[in-house]
Amino acid sequence: MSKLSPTLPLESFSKHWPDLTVEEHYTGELISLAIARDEESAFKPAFKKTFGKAAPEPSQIIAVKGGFAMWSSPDQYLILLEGENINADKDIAKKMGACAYATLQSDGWASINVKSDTSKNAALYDVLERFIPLNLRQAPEGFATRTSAHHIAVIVIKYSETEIQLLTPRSSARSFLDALIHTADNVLS
Amino acid sequence: MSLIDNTQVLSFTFNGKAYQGYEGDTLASALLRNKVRVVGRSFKYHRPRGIMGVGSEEPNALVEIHGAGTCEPNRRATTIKLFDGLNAKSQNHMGPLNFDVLAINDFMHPFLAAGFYYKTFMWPKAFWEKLYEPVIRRAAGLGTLSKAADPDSYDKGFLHCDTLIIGAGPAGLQTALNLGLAGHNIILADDDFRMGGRLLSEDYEINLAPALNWVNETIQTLESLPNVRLMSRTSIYGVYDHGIYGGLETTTDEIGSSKPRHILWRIYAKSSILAAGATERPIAFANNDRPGVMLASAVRSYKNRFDIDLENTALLTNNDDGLQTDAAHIFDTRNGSYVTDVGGRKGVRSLTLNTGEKIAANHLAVSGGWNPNVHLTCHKRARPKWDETLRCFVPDPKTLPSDMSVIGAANGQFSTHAAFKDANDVTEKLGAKPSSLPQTEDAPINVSAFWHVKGKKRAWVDFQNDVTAKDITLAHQEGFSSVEHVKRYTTLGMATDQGRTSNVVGLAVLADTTGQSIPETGTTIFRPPYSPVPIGAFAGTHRGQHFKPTRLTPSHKYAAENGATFIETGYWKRSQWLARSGEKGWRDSVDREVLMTRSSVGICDVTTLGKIDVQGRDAGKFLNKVYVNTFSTLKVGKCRYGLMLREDGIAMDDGTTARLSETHFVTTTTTAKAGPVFRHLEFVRQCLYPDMDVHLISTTDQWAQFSVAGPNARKLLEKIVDPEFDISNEAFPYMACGELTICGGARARLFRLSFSGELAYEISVPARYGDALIREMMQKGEAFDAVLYGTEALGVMRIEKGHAAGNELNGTTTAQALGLGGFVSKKKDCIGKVLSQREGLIAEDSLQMVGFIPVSSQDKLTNGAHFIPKGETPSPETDHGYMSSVAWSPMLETYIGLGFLKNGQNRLGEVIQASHLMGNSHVDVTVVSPHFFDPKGERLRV
Amino acid sequence: MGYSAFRIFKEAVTGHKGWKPVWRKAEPLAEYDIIIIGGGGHGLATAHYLASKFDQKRIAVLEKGWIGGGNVGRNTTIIRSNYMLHENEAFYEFSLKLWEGLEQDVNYNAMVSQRGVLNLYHTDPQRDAYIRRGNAMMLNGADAKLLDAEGVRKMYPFLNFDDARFPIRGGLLQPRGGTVRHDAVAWGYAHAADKRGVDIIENCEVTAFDIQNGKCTGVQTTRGPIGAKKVGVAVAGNSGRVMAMAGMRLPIESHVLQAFVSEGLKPLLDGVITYGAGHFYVSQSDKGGLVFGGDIDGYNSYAQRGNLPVVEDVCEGGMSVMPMIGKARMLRMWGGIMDMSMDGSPIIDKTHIDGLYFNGGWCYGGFKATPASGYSFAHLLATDTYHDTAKAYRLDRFSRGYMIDEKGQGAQPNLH
Amino acid sequence: MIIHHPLLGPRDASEFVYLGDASLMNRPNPKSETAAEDFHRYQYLRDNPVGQHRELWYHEQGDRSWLVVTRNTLTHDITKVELARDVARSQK
Repeated sequence: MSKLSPTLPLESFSKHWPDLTVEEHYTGELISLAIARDEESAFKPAFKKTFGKAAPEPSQIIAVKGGFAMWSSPDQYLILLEGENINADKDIAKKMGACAYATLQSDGWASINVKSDTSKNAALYDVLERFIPLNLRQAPEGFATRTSAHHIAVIVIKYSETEIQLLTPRSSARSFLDALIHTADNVLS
Repeated sequence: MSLIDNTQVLSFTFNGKAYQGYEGDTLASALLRNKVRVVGRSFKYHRPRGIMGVGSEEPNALVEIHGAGTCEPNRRATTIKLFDGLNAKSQNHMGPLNFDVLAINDFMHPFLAAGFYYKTFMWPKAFWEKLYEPVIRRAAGLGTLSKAADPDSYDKGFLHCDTLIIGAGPAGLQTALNLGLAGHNIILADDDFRMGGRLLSEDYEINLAPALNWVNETIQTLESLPNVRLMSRTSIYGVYDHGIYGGLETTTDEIGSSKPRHILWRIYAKSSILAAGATERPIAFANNDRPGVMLASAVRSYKNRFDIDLENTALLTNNDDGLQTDAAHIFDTRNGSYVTDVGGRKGVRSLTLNTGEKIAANHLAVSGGWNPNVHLTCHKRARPKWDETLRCFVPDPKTLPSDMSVIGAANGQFSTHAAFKDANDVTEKLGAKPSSLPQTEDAPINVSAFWHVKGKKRAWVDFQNDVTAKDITLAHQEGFSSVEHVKRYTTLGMATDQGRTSNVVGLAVLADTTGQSIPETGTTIFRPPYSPVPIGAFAGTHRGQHFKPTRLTPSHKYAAENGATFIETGYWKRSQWLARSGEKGWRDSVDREVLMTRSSVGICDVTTLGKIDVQGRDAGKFLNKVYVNTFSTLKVGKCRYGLMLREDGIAMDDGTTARLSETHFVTTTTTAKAGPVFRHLEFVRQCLYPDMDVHLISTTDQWAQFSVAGPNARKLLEKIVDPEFDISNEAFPYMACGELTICGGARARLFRLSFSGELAYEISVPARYGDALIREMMQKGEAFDAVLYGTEALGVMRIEKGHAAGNELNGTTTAQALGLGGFVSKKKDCIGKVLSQREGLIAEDSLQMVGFIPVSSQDKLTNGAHFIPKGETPSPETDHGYMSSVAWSPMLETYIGLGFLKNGQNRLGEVIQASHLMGNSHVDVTVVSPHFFDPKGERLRV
Repeated sequence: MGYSAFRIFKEAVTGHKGWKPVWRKAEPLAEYDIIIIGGGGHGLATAHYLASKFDQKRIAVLEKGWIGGGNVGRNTTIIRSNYMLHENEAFYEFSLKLWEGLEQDVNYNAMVSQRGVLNLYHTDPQRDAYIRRGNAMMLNGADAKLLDAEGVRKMYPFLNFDDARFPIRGGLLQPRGGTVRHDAVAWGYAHAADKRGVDIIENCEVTAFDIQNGKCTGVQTTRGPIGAKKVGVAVAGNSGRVMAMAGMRLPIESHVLQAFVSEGLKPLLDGVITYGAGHFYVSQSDKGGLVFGGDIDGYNSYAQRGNLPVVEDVCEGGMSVMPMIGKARMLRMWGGIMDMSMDGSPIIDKTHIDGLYFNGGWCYGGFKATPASGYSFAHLLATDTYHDTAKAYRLDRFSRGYMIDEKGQGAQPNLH
Repeated sequence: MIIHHPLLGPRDASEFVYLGDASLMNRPNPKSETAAEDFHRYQYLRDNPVGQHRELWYHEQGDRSWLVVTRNTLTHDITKVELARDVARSQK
């Protein structure tokens, strides 16, 4: 075990309002997985074998063995794995073989959960409609895409009607969080 | 039927005097209620002005709202919702409102005709700027903008709907009801704080009951529908491409409240319905701008909605609609009866009629017909068409945006019945079932073409900008006959109301002058915004420290704890230097950091360099295309410097690339170019060579990366790298790279690269360990007196080594100019190779990078100085280049510089003058090789 | 009769009956010596200088709509000569000198007002680039001053010095820079050219070039064919469209640039300020409106209107550097077509077609260039040689590798 | 503006970065005898049409696809959006 201790980008931030919580959420490991050129036929079964399911469609995130998989760009997926495993990219690359390329991404992103504490989700969308340019109210559960908010890149994942995860680059995560909190305060307090 | 709640008294001040109004009032209605007649002064002649309208069309009643140590100028009193404590002041006068010194302009009016300033103030030449213009500028403008920072906050938001309905009058409400009940996702926006449009101001009946009942019931129903969003006080200010609409919501008029004052909505709508109603227009006759001359519809609004009786009111109308106004005297132009002049300077006292008769009156309600509010149909360059029966411009279905429908008065359907019918028709068009048509009035307007009473006196067309009918005639006489020329020459329609009440009257006067019809005369282009929008709302929260994001490096916290001064590098904050106690200035710190690094070991956070994972069977081939040199031959476990060109042959970026496996390269970019280079590489991959097996992932934020440089770099790293990895010079020579573990198993990558010219490495770890690693290294480094150094010391060392950086890779320099011509592979094609061979880029006298040292060691060099041959007078012809980087070298104890000199590489040893003309400094410098320090590179290979 | 204070007085007391059109409404003749296509600032200036400085006769300016309806009628009115590269600096300095005598030359008050142009810098590299630039300006006889943050604060204490994401560290000031009443430039040149007999023909759109055996002999127009010994094209944003009629492809893309004006405000801002950390520049007109702008929208467009992202970007820049303008209201936004060239610098040259000359590629800098552009183009049309300050503005500079790239952005017009 | 991404549906144009005419995908053959002139035309000369224009946009704040967008430069109407990679492959 290394004596270097890991730090989270936002130092486990959390803030609560009546009916809304914004908190940094440890996601585990993120791995980019790209399909090698002309290897789709090998990739499909390998993906199924590794993750237990077919790969997601554009704008989609699905639960897979060990975590979630979302479509990130043509021939590329982002795998969200539960638990800490600094060599997760290598492990996945080994399982997938020559049909795919894996890249470790976990440290590149800060993860923020925005969720309603009850089934009432008005506050969630009232805040996010002043923050994210996409139509999240009507997006289906399992919607996931990359966009930008307040000049900062963000991956938006709608796990359920009451829970949305925002992944944003680590280096600017503090600016992103400040803007989100400011917006939430404007709407809710 | 009034909408005033006189149980709720609101106190306010106007020009310091205290008044009271009621909940439901606007500032305008409250002032009228308190019988305040003069509320402002006109732009040019400084004529006393009163309230003329009731909404955003108001041209006269502009005031300032004061509060929180600042003020908001140019607010229409008609659109300010009265609140308790409102502090409003009139504007554009010198001295008190009632005794404006600049009212002298009104008496000078013969000399101040349209365009007078173009014809004079030219002599003597210097006088325009010294004398005339300052006087004009001082008098210009309307309200005063405080120089204090805006204390208010503004939010932005994004809404999505099937249909956006603009305007909540009868047409808008009925459509919203229809579509809302049919389950469509709709937004209904209205700029008033009460929905209902003209139904709030007229005493109509709907279904045999007061119209207000229908309004209230409809709003109640709409409020109960989850798929309907009602947005009052929300002005749709602009229509943009592909169904994007700009909306400005006003939450309060109070300054300095804790909540955002406005929310700027970007609304994405699959279709829109414009139900924005119509605006009544005045008639031009002598002194028609006197306080008390009002639009007839406004007079009715103040009576019905605000419960204010304007005493002794006369009516001038050219249509039936005006006849709804209660008036003691009625002058209907269609019966040959009209007003020719108004008596009373600060308020109407008398009216002169065309019969010559003079009658007493205190108010004159004027109706010159109605203009549909077609503005929003025109933002995408559609043009409305003239309707000869209605005598107004109506939307032209042929040019209307395909996703927009126009209904009700905005469509020239002026009666309430016609508005409802339009609403039901558009509902069917959108595939929904309309509800039954409410029963209501269906009276035609019967408007006549009566625009202007000709006479010797001035008759106002554009009230705010003081454009009179005569000005328009004069413009035509001087050849300004195109409507655009008239507008620009007279300033007609260019005031804050954008000609809401004046455009059509102005066109009619022009048409009359030219002898053309109105449609032949044309119309000006309506551009956004429909109503003015505060610049603060467009900026939202992006101001001050939040103007742009801030990116922090993994060592930020540690550096901040250790005296770092940070510098902006793009969005990054990097340590510039880290001061220690006793150091007098930044140079002390920087010199120390350089000396400590060169004598022992220094550490610098280089995470900001762009990092790109390049994977695939064709990764090497791909890199061959984008770099001038060859990467397919790079061995696994090795790094190589690479230079990238743009297709035009100019250097784009440089960096190092490491090969971690047969199919895996890691390439770096400069900090500034990380984004553009990634984009470029994706272009090459997707658009030029789509069949290569290569994938790109940005990993800049993933890896914390530190440069460890200096003679003791290896010794320090040996304490960090786990012992099973041999990093001796033999096992891990210059330009080696590899994956390993550190500090007892933490994953890391090590690259033996040097920017400083020292024995140096770059070590990277997943960013989660970045903070821990810098602390660990600094602690382990105590034994060697290790130093954390910033970008200044980094810069000094790279200049000492003659490495080009951002200042040299400035987008105009070639590989050859940078002294990197030798890197360009002759064996292969790469992006930029063909065009780099153009004559202008390889000419003998083209600029080449060299080094410079002052002849006299006391001399300071200036970055940005130009090189002039000794004995020549500085001129464009004798300019031989420029200095691009300078530094004080603590190693060489002199200033050194890099720069570009014509044919520089063949001029080593020449003494030339570095001229900084702005600083009046001319320094003799010797042209030298840019490799100032350890030119053979012995230190980095040990 | 000319314009003067005396004349205004006389007309004022006699009811303004004596004013004549500022320019005649000319009917096209069958043939001219020189035809200028485009009745904008550059075309009218060219005609004026052809007639007044190069002694040319039988000149016509053909305008498809109304004169001054293009970029001279929709810009942010700034004049300056603060360029870094000599090829540009010499030309724009020549232009600034012509501005300084313009009103007397054309007998029309265009309100040339030299209240200073200040470019702010926020980083050391920006400062260094401004030093290089300021020195280049001085090498060309222009004026330039480098200010530190205190120097800027003295001029404009209300700028955001204390709570800025990118603090102001200083500025490059050109005191002779300033603003001009833009419409009046077109009218003034038209007035002066007209007086020397130039035919200004409005509502006359060119529909084709008459080209025979590699020689241009005239044009077809909506008002009939017009012959000419020489044809000069100065149509700015429409360059691509017009030159396509002569079968030419140009190193130019047409882009939209938006500009904005606030409601009238009492005097606040004396000179022109350009923000160095965002896309925002601003001045205040004599009428009191803040006239401001920023970056081009960034896509090819002839629509003369832009979109919201740039509006917000510009206002964000404005609020960051001038945090009081939040309470000023934007009154009007508009868009113009910019003839963005591949290196960000203009073209004034002959073409491979005999008798056909081209002036364009002004990017968003065409207004301040108006006098020198007209003068240099007149020089080329009259003498078939290049004016000294415009000799680098050749069409073949791209194939020969002599780009004039101030910003170092390469062949991508939307980055210039 | 809104660009209908072929995989992601309608997205605000502010997520994209514009490059220019889609002819930039047709990089000339560097080995051709006329390479110098070919590259000059490729890099510098434009049709710059009033009307339909095929142009390249990069979904930088999205999935990082390069798209070929067919858009009218006078009305801004967009009639077709394709993945540039697919266009490039079909041209080979």
